[in-house]
Amino acid sequence: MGANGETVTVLKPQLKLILAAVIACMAMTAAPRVAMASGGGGLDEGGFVSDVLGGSHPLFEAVGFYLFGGLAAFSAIAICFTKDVVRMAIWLFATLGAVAILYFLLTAYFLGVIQIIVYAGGTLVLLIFGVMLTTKSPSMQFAVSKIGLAAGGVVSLLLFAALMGLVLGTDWQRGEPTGSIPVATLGRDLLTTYLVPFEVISVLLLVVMIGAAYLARQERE
Amino acid sequence: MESSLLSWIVFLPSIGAVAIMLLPKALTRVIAVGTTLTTLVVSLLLFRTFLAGGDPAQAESVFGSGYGFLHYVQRIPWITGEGFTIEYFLGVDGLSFPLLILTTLVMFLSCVASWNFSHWKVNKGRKAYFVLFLLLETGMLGVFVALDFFLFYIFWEIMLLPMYFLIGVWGGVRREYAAIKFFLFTLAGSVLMLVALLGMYFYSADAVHQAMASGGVEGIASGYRPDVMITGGTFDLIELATNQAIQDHFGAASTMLMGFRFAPFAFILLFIGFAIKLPAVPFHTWLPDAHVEAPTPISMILAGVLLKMGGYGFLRICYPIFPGGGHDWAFVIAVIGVISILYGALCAMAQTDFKKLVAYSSVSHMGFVLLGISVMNKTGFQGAMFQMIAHGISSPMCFFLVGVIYDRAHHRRINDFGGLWLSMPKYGSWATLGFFASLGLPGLCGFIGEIYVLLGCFEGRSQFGWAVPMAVLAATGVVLTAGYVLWLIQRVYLGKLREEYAGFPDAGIREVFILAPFGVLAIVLGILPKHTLFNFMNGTLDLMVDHIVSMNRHFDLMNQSYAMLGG
Amino acid sequence: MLEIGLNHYLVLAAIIFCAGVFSMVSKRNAIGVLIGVELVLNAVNINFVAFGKYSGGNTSIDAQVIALFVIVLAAAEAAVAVAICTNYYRNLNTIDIDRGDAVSG
Amino acid sequence: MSWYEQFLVAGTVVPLIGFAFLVFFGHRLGKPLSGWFTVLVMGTSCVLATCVLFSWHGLSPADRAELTAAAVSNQFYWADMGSVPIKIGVKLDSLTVIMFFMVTFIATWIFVFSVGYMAGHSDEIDGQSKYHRFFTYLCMFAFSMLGLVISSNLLFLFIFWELVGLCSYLLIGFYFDKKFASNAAMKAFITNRVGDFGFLFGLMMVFFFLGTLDLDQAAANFRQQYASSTGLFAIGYSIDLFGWQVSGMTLATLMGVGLFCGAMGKSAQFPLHVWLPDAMAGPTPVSALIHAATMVAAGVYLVARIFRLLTPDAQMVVAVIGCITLTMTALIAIVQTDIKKVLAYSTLSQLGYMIFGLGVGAWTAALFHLMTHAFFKAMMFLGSGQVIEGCHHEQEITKMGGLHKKMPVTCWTFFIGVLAIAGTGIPWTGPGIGGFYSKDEILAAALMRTDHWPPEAEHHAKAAPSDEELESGLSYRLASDSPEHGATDTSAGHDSQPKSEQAHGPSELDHAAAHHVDQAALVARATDSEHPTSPLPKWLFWFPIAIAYVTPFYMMRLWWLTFMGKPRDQHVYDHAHESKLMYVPLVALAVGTFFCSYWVFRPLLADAASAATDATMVVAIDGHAHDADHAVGLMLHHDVHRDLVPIVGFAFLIGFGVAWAIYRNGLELATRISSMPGIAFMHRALRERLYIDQVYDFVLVMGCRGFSRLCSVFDAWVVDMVALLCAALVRRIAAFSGWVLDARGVDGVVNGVASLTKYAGNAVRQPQTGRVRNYVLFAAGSAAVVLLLILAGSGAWSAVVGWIGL
Repeated sequence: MGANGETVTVLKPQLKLILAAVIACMAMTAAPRVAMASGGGGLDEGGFVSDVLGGSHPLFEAVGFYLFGGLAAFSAIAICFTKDVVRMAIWLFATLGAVAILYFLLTAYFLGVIQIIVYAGGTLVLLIFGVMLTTKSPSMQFAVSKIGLAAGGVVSLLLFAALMGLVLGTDWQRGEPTGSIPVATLGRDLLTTYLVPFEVISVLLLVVMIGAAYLARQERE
Repeated sequence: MESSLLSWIVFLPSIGAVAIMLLPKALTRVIAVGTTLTTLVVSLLLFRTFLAGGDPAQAESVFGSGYGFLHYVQRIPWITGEGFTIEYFLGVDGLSFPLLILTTLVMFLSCVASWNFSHWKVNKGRKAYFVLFLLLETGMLGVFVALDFFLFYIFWEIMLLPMYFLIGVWGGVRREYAAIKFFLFTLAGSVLMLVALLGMYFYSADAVHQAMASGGVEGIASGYRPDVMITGGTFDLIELATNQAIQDHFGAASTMLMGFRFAPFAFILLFIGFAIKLPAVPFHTWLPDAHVEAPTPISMILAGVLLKMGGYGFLRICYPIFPGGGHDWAFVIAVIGVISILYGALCAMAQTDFKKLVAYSSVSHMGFVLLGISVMNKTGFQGAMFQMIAHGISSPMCFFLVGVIYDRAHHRRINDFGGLWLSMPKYGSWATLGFFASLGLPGLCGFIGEIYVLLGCFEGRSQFGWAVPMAVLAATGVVLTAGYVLWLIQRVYLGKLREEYAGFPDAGIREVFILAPFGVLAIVLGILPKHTLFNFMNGTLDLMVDHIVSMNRHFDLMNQSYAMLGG
Repeated sequence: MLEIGLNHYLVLAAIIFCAGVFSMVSKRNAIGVLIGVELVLNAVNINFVAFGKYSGGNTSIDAQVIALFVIVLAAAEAAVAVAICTNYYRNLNTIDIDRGDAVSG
Repeated sequence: MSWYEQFLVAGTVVPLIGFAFLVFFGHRLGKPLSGWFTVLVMGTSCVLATCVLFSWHGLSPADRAELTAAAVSNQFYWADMGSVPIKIGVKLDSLTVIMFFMVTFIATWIFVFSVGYMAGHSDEIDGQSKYHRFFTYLCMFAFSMLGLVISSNLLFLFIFWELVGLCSYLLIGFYFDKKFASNAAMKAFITNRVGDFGFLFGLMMVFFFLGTLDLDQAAANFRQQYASSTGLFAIGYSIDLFGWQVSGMTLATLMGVGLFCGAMGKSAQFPLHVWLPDAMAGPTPVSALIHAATMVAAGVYLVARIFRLLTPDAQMVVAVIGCITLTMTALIAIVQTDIKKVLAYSTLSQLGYMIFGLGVGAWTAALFHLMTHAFFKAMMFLGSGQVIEGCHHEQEITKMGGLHKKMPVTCWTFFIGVLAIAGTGIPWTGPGIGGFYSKDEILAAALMRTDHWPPEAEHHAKAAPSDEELESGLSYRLASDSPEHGATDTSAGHDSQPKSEQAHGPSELDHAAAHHVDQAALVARATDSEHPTSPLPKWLFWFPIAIAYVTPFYMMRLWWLTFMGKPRDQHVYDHAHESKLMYVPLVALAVGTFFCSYWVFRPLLADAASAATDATMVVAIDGHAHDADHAVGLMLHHDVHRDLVPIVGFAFLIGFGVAWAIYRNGLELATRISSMPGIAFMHRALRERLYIDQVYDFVLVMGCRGFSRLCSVFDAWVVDMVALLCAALVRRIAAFSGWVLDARGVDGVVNGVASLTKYAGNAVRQPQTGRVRNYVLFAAGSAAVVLLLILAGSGAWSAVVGWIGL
């Protein structure tokens, strides 16, 4: 375990990267908020987003899916092969963002927004803080043994194959795709049908907050 | 004619055994000899059946009034249950009668032969020996008179254990090995028999139940007892053979098991079981070991009686009950028989151990039994049966002859003997007689059996295309037999007298007493086969063959009609 | 292939899921594992939403609500996980999860 | 039962009683007494036989036939074979009567001789007297031989046949402490057994195809089956013999050859002849009785008895075997130097003549030869016994010489034997002795079969039934049964009487030959197109002719070297003497040789022949068989001899002359001749008996022993090993079940549960590395595997392929 100074010097080259990531997150988080604030209910139907990305035209939907789906997949795979934790976090950010766009394509606009706000804005930042707090050097790498890697690869591929089989081997067709759901409906449902889970999860969040704070506190006997 | 005479014969030895256990040791031998003698005398009472008629010529009809015509029958229900009875069912017919007399005779003589056992000098378990000896006699006699298969099986097993101990305790150097080998081989056979036994019971029950269900009757008529209705499975050996419904069911397609119908399948099981006892060639290896290690009297019993049980089993159980199996497997059986004859003779020729030579000659001689049975005609059956009796006379004699010089020389190496006829002239003459009887010299008993078998085999040509070559091959055994017997006589009895044997005492009174009955019987049977033996057994054997042939014809017809129906 | 259907999303989700699994398995850094978990959760969410859309009926709203909960839970989990990680680091002076095998049987 | 039968049975049983008596009391009777007892026993038999013979001789043929038929009904029901009853009885016919007399007569005199012989010979074996045992065996032999002669049943013939073999075995091995004696005994018995194997085979075929073992019955059935194409000759009927389908005539031939095999053993014919010379190891009276006069004749007797069952091909086999034997053994006899060996080989050669004679159909002549030969050969053996006894067990003729002064009776009786065996007679005119009649008659029959065959066309045409009849095979009748044939036959015979003998002879022969030849041709044509009638090969005639020259030569050599010339071993010569007890039998047999055979036997044999050869299948019955008187007339007129005079008439003179020329001055000339280049080789080969014994020893004896050793090893190492391996396997299984299943499983259920838990705990513990990654790996991996398994079972993959294929 190196001395304190040493740690600082190692930190420095990564600092810019981290700051860039944080800013990007903030920006991403800001955009939907702006949109929601300006558009009001515009997010629901006939708005820009739905026009451009909402799959009104099949071609749009396809292009959107391949573009962002490809991005999501690519960045997810990139995470696998990245050894630097910070770079991983950035690739994760790309994935989360792309997935948010996909939510839009799936006409789950509210969810897409939440995705960006909570994940990109909250979880990711949290992760990056975690990195900073726990690493003498953020780019410090622990190599996994080749056998471990190979085993992981094999298992993942097997799993993938299995999932593919499952996915493609099943006839999912049940009915026509539904359109977008108004946020009001969602909100009403959350506070009526899903009230109990909602409350439970609220409590949970509270507990998590307290617990995390407790766990992360500095002093220890 | 209910009679408990057979029970007396069978259990007299057991009573003797109990007496030996209870009374002081000094009396042991006297009791044993007395018991066997009494048994012999009582068994000779069986002769009165036809002597009462006064005309020996009628003897044939006495045992031939119908297949299943038995004498001195005793039947008592023993274990009864749902639809079946295991009976205590004893009886003699022409098949078991000669063997019964042979057994009591051989047992008596071998008991006398046990008198001066070398073990007694060191006082080694005299009581136990004779108790086992007498139990063995009970077992063997029981096998020959039991007509309920279950009872038969029990006696068969009873006989097994005393033999094991008699070889294993009082035997030669490798006695444990020989005893275990004997025991295991025989046990393997009896396990196969047990399987067949159960099968026979269950399938006979099936047959009866089917007949009852389809006919709406309370039972089916017995095959040989007009006044009896059968209502379930049976172990009655004669019923199983004569009851048409059971016979039909044994061969029916509904009894298919592992690709075999029950009849041929059970036939194979029983055949192997009895072939081990006979012994036929691939199963014979227990015999030389058992003989070499067994004490002389036990060898006599082994060769004289035990081997006959195999042949008796064929004639009593295999063939009458499963005639179709006999027909189907005739070639295989004949081949085994011929191989036994030639192979046994060749092996005998190569032996240097006196007892082993005689043991292998037994294999060779019993091969004739198998060959005679395989062709399934009257001459063959008569020959096989005669061969059994003849061998039952000549081979105990040969074993005793070996025993006599073993007592004196304490070794059995043929090549180390020579000129014994000079030091023991009387013994030498008996030996010549005994070995020539074994060789099959005309005028002595061995010849009749062999020639009957050969002629019967030749006669089988009308049924089996391979019969003539078999007969020719078997006849070459005649030359081989002459070869090894004469060579043996030359090496042991002829030639210059060797120093070490010069002082040997000639055969004593006791020894002559044992040899003489065998020798006389060998001559008498050889000269008057009809009056001494054929008269008693031909009636039953002929009827049995007729029965087998008619059954086979019946099956043929049935199969043809199945085939015509496309079944 | 231009007609985007349920399968497309499911395949994508499967890819992301497997990438997440692989990350969880192949990283020794606790944060890396956490990232893998996040990927897995995301893949699941995509599935939820896609199923909700393409299954017809009123399932769409249920799916979105569940996805919402998952997101919330993921956030909470991340918070706790990060807290654990800092604690872990403090105790073991490393973030290598392979060193944390004190509870191994 | 007529008194003839009673006498014959009594004559047979008396020796048996004697045997039984000697078995129990022989050793008490002691040395000379048990011998004389045996003579008494045999004498009784002989008296009975003589009564029967002369009375029988006085009967007319019709009476004889009646008696023969009556004897059949007096049979003893012995046993059943299957459902065929086997009966034994006396075969009462001329042949039996003659043979019976011959055996008892010769046996009696030989027993007398034996008493004398054993008086001077050691009867002790290793210091123990076996004197009574010798006579016991002789009694047993006499019984067996007589039983054989009177048996009417082939089975009993076989039984006595074997008993005779047993006695021969015991007697050859009488000095059993000597290795060569016991070897010779064993060899004799086993060789005979080889023959018996064939006999047994023939017996089986007779029993099965003819349905009986009775001689007459069998012959009748044979004839009937042949005539009606049933049984053996049934059309399309065949048996499978090691893959060959044998049927009809071939089958019948096989049967005949099988029976003949027995005769080959007992009468020591070619492949089985090896035992007889060795059998000379027995005491000399035994050689005389068994191995010259009686037992070896049993084979010939058997062939004569089964003559009616022999097909033309079987007869051919008989003839060929006889011819080979007579030629080969006569040649070997030339070079032998042991007096008994020379006689043994000459016996073989003469037996060959008899067998040959039967083969060519000279039934009467062959049996006549058997009779005369029995007398003179027994006599000569006794003579040799006398010589050996007199010369103190010296058997080599090279060491004898000049003994005629010391033992004149022996010398001249022996000379009579020599003359008889050489077939001495006066050419062109009448009288001769012994072989002059019998041997020449055999040769005449051979000549007939070789020269006058096939018959002239006109005979053939006259006798032949139409072709259709022949083909149907049913209408064939015996020529002898057909009246016109019988008439022509007899008329021809009677007509011929007034004619000059010289001119008549050949035509008579021709006619007789043609008569039978006709039948034969018909038979052959009617039954078996595969076996066209053909003459015997010429060599079958010329070899016996050549040997007719050789026989006088070696006999003269023997006689001259033994009795004439100068003594070559003074020691032997000095001690030579003659025993009265032993020369009386010699004289008796010499007289027998001269007279009995000549006056009585010939007509009786001719009489027997008419019955014994009364069969369809017989090709060339002895020319005169069907008419006894006629046959006798022919014999008395010497037609046969006239016919043969140019060929063998002077053979005996030439043979004698050559022998005399060579051995006149001892052995020098002979030695020089035998060492000549070409001859030396042959000489050595003949000395070694053409190496046949060596070949047998090597191939058969060693082969058999080797094979048996192989079998034994196989038994111990393979068959037994299989059993032991099974045992080992079971033991392994038992061990497994005992230690693994039982101790660990059943016995330790509780422990097992505990340890199982522990194992399980351990097993589960192993992956508990505490590493999150591994847990994930396991979880994901198992999920993947489970999923894949489910999918594999549901056939979803084809959909995958389809989707990707879009």
